[in-house]
Amino acid sequence: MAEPTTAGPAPQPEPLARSPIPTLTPTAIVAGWEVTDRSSDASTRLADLSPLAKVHVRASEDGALAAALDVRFLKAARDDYGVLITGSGPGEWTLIGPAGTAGDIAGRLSALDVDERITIVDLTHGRALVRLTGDAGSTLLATVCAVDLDEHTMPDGTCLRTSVARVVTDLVRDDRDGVRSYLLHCERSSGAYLAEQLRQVGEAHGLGVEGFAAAGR
Amino acid sequence: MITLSCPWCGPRNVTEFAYGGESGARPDPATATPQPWRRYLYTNANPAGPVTETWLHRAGCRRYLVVERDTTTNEILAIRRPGGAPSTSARHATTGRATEQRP
Amino acid sequence: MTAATTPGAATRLDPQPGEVIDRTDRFAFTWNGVEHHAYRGDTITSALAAAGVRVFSRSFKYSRPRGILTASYLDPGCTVQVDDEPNVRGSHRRIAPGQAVTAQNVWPSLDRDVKMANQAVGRFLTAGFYYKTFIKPQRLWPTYQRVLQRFAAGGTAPDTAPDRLRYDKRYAHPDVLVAGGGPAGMKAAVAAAKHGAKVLLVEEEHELGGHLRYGDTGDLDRLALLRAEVAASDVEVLTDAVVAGRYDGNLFAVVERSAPGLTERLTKVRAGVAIVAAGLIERPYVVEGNDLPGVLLSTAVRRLINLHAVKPGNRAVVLTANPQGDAAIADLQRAGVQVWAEDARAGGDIVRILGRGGVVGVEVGDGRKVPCDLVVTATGWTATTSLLNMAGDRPVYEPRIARFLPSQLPDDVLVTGGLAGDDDLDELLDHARAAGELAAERATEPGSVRGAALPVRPIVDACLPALPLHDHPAMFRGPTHGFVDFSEDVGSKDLAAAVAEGYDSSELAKRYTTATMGPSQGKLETVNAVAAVAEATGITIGQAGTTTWRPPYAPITLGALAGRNFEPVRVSPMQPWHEVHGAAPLVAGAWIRPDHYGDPAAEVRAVRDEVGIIDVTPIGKLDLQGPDVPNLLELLYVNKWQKLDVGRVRYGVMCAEDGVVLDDGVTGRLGPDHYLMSTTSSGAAGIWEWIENWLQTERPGWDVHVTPVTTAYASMNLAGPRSRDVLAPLTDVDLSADAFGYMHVRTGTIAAVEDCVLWRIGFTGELSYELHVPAGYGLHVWETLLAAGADHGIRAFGVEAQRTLRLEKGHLIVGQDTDGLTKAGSAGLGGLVKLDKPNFVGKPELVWQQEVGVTSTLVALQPVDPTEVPPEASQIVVAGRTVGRITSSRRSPTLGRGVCLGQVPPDLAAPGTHVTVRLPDGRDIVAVVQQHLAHVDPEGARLRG
Amino acid sequence: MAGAGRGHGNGATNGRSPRYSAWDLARRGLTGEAWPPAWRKHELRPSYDVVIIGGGVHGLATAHYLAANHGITDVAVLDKGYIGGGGSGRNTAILRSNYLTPEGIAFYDRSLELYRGLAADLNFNVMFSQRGHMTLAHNDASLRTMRWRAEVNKLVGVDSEVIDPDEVAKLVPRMDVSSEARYPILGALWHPPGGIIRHDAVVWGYARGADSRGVQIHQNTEVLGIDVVAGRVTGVQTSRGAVSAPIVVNCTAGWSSLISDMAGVEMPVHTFPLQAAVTEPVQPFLDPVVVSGTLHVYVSQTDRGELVFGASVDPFASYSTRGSLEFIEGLAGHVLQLMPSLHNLRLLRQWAGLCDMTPDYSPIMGPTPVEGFYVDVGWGTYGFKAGPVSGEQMAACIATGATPELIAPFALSRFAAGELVGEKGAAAVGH
Repeated sequence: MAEPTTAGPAPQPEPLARSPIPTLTPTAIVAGWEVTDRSSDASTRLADLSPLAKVHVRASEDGALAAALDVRFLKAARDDYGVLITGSGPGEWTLIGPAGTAGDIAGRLSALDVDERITIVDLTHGRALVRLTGDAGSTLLATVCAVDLDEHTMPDGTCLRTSVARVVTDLVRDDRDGVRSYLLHCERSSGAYLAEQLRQVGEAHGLGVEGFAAAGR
Repeated sequence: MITLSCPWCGPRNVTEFAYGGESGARPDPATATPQPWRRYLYTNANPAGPVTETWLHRAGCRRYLVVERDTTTNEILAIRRPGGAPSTSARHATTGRATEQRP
Repeated sequence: MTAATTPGAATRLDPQPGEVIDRTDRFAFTWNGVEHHAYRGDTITSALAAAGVRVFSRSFKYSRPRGILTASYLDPGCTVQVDDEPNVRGSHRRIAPGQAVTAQNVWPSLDRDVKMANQAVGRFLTAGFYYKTFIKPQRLWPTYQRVLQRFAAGGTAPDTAPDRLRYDKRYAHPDVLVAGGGPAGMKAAVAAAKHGAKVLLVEEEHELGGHLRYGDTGDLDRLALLRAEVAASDVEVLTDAVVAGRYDGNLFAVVERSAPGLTERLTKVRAGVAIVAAGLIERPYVVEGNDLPGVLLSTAVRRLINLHAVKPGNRAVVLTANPQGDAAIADLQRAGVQVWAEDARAGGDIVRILGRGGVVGVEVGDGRKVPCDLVVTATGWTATTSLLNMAGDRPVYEPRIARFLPSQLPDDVLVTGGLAGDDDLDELLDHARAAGELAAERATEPGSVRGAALPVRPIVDACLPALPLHDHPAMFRGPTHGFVDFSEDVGSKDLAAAVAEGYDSSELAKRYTTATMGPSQGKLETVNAVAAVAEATGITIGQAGTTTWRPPYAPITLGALAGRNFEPVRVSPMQPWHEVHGAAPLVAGAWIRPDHYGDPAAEVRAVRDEVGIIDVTPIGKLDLQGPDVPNLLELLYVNKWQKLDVGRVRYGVMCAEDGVVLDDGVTGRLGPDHYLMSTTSSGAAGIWEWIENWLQTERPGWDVHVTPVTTAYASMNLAGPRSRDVLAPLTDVDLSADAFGYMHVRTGTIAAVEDCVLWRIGFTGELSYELHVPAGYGLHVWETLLAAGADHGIRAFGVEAQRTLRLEKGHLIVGQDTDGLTKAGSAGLGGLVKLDKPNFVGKPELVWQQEVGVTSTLVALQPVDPTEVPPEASQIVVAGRTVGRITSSRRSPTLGRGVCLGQVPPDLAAPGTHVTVRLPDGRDIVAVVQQHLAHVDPEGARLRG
Repeated sequence: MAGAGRGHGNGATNGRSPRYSAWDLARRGLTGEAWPPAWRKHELRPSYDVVIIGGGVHGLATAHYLAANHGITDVAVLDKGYIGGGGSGRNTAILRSNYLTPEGIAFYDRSLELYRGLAADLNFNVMFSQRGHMTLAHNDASLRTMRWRAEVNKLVGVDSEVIDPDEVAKLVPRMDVSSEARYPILGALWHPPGGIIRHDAVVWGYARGADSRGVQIHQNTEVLGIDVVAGRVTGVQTSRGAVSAPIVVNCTAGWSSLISDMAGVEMPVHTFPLQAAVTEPVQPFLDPVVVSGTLHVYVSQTDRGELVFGASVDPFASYSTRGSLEFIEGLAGHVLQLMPSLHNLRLLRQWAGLCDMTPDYSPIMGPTPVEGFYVDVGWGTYGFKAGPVSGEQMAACIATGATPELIAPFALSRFAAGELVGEKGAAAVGH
């Protein structure tokens, strides 16, 4: 039997975080995450943004937190810090911010002076996240998603959760400089599958893969 | 394919939802005797016509819903949140739960 | 005439005004190995007909030669094999250069089919003949059956899967879907689009236009105008596509047969309102000889002449009852065919068609025999009400026009065109325009939520003008019996015989004779079949009724229905490592996991002797927060939870309301109101829903937030006597036995990764740490642990070794050692079930189970012969009857013998009992019931170390 | 066993429908003499000894064996539509007896035995083709369940064994047995006595057999009510008038709880549609019946060359039989996972029937708390397989007033007693 060990940890190398979606070369390190580092001039592009901070918060559907966040279910809006607040469920929000800022986001949420119990869970590591930008995005999604993504049913600044290629996926319409763009995130272990399906479906639409930095965030 | 108009998410394909069976009052387990308890476990009204059921919007808002549906046409007559509605049951947990897929 | 090809029997005509062939693009293909030529735009049969081919198949039962009848998708005798594709509709499919086309269902060849002998004995192959014979001797039935299989219609399925994507699927959400791109459909689509609707127009033929395409120059002029209107609109047009089905919620299946680069694409259309403008199908005339090559419908000769410039014969007898027949006569005469006209409106008729391998003449109504090589009939129409039936309509028979009319429809389905009635083109287009406008209004008006149930109302109330009806002679059968179903070789005589035998409703007669069961699914045959049944039973067609048209309207390839066949796959963050290190994959539902890395026994020994590490990421993990979590745990687990201190974990078992074991796992208390629950891997999703169900529906007042975090963490179990030595240098958590004891939980840093959760638990029965690390760092921690453990003999182990280890330790697997009826009292849980708790799910049944006594219980067993390992599911028998079974078994590398768990009745459950185990090879062996479920270390000294 | 072996060789010859034979077929072919009706039409009488509700294989077989085995011929079979128009005409005609529990196996094995002799017994070729029945296992849990079934089957004397992927490939050359498959095939339960049959012929054969012995078959006769006086049944109200009878048997599927409700008997039944589909014919290539529980699909090829597909019941309860697109989409996906080369076969027709599911996937048979009211219901997806044995045993139950041993495990009272039948033990799709 081994000696009882009480010594602290030995010095460790800086840990490297990996996305569930395989990176493509060349790669770079962003906030401790290994990311794809390339650009694409395709008119429709897919990027792995899994390193982005994703903070999940639960509270009552129409309580103090809901009022403080001022984002209703099925809506998405950016706050003063540039964090995208998505109304991802009834009494449930997913906040998406720059890589490495989950602690800050959670801290700000905790600091909100709301008169109800809220639950904050950092799901940065629990969700795979991609961005699909470009004209063919909705056409492409029509092969994997049954929901009507027409302008009148899902304009910019809205979100919903549905089945995408048979994976439960949060879909956020978050246009970039007037170009139609979607964020899609699902639980992490299905991320590689989901990204691969989008890539395959995108082949017919000339889908390009761009890196983390090139996708804007 | 029928659609269910989720009170939270709007109309969605039925394939996004999980069917939870007929709603029914749960006897008080502390005082229940076998006969009524097993009636609760196993017997359904199974009407040909309107029925009140529990559904889960599994691929959407993850809310349990109270659905009134005509079983002869599958027409959805009403759909609402469980709050304030008659109590729905969580029974039949093992029914349809395949032992197949155990690791 | 027996030869399948009659040189010079038909020829290509000079260019026709509406022809769809491109005479500048001529290419070669083969038909039964012989090279022929076609123009671009030719169908398979138009190209071959132009070359003089008349016979394209042999019939199913009697092996009769069959040729072109409809010159459309429905052509029953023109189904051919094209390369590796069976059952291609030769009168619809456009031939492509180099294709190899062969006849189907011929043996040995189209010209000489030995089954032709059946024609001679046809009189014995009456309706249901096989039900009446081959009864005895029974032992010969399989032999008869092989012979019957020789008659299987259809081509040959390919041997191999496609090497590339040939099929796809997509969703579409138009406001208005128009089924049918004839003049009415085109007009309705344009009108709806002008009214602001998003419109999808679907046409089965290769071009828009319907019957105008093969009409006269006036028709062609009208068509050009309509096409221009469509082109100028925003209407999305799909040609060579068909609306194959209407389903609940106004969902339509649209099959595109020539999507770019694809064999087929299925578009699932959720339409606001659908306009059905599917038109009419010309109905064959039932009379003797009506299946002979050279008997064509009037629309077929018009298609051949006007679209493909093929002269269908030299001397024709035309039976006409309507303007379409008259137009066919004009077309034939223009093409240089001699025509003998029998006008049904003036009492003309044909008695029988003469010939053997093809038409040689006709006996007409007055008894004269007219020699000819072509017979054309224009006796009426079948309304394509299929989509309407699927929308809940029950069309009614209208004797004045000898076809069915729609009666009532939901608000989200409208009808126009020939389905709705007759009139001249202008009035028809007015109707279609009104339908398009009404559809657009209904689909786009505020509050018209798509998919919401709409009331059903009679057609006359549907706010559309009723079209007039032009009286039409009701002609179904001539003075003689003929074929009703060409694909199934069923005649009017067979249907009459079926009725006489008691199969006297349309449904029974069809089932008995198989009429309408063939590839066209009744589109060509149903009304004639109903007419034959009505005639035999002495009732009207209206009384005999129609039958349910079942989807799909047109057949759909399995490839298109499957599409890309999405099958989600889940992998852990350590999957790249597993793949590099030779893990054998284990498919566990959506998860792919390492079963082993080549030597599971060595993996077991490493855990027992040194240290091993396993990826257990799929284990379900639920973050539970709130003041009512203890109440929730108390409700759902069979054991007690109120006194779980912060920093402790506990094992728990959940039951369903019927007392059956549902799941198990450990739950740890991380903070005052903060718990982390684990479930089985396969139970992860179900238990989450189970908990939410209780919280949302039964205990809405409880304040608990449940967040699934299964894959937010990479989970790994470091197990074995040296696990502490491996982990200690890598973590800031004090691992000493006193500071971090068995069944405790800590949070801390591992390999410089913060926010990890460490559980000291022992599924394997060894000192072990279950580490949950933020998933992005999973691979980093895994590799760091393996590197740090190298000096300690660390080895990765897979699910197989884990199963062996837990079996040695006697830990049950829910669903393997229990089954769908195993209540907690039979699961070997001992005192875990606390029946003295005031309330928990499953308690009533478990109380009663205890009162009446269990009928089965889980025990550990060891074969007397240590080399025996009874396979799992081996039965425990008493006097040759099963009384229990081996639920788990392995050869234990630790003990060097077979070890088992099993379900046995109570009288065999006492330790030391010898039971008989029947092995799959038939041998009986003896096994001994053990004192403890654990074969190894029953005292638990190792995991508490 | 009462009735076993009786009636063989001299089936339906009592001067009504003539014996079917190749010789007579030939004679009539030459002379043109027509065949008389296989069953006759009657006025509905005001009373019968036994009224059977439901003219499917269960109801007609019960009537047939009441007459043939017990001499009870004053029997009316009532059907609201045409005979065999319900589950009997909508199932995929798969027969097998390799169930999980000894009582289930014994029961279905007797059914197979009767099916084997049925053509001769009824003088009606029902075209039973014992081509073998294969249940695939795609994971170790289902492989274990297959072995469990095989071992219990062997003990009861039913031919069932677990085979490996190579043997699967030999029996079904087009099957993808590669380990690269998304759900690789690890083995299969192979049951040579299983097979397919012409389901309509079974209905018609029993109808003809029952008719020839004096049973009256009334089509288009809907039961609107059941009369119960002082705890015993006295008759039924129908769309063609009232009928009195001391014994009423509920042999319906899809409506069994509604019919039982008429007698005030509550049924633990939940009605679900079960869908099926058929392809265009292709040349024969698939001999055995293939079932995959994991992929929720079963496939067989008819002698005509069509592939017949089925799956699990629909995901929610309903009385609608319109069928759904998602069903055929899922079906095609699963079939192509098993046999990827079938991509360009075309699906020709889909349909649905109704299945009365019980909590333990086992039927409810025998007497009820209402005296004289019997049930033979709750068949789930297994009804057709059990047609002959159900008829035989229900007839014995009615004729003798005692519940035969073979159906005793399926009593209605088991639910209140909490003694569910163990077929649920290894719940998976099974056909």
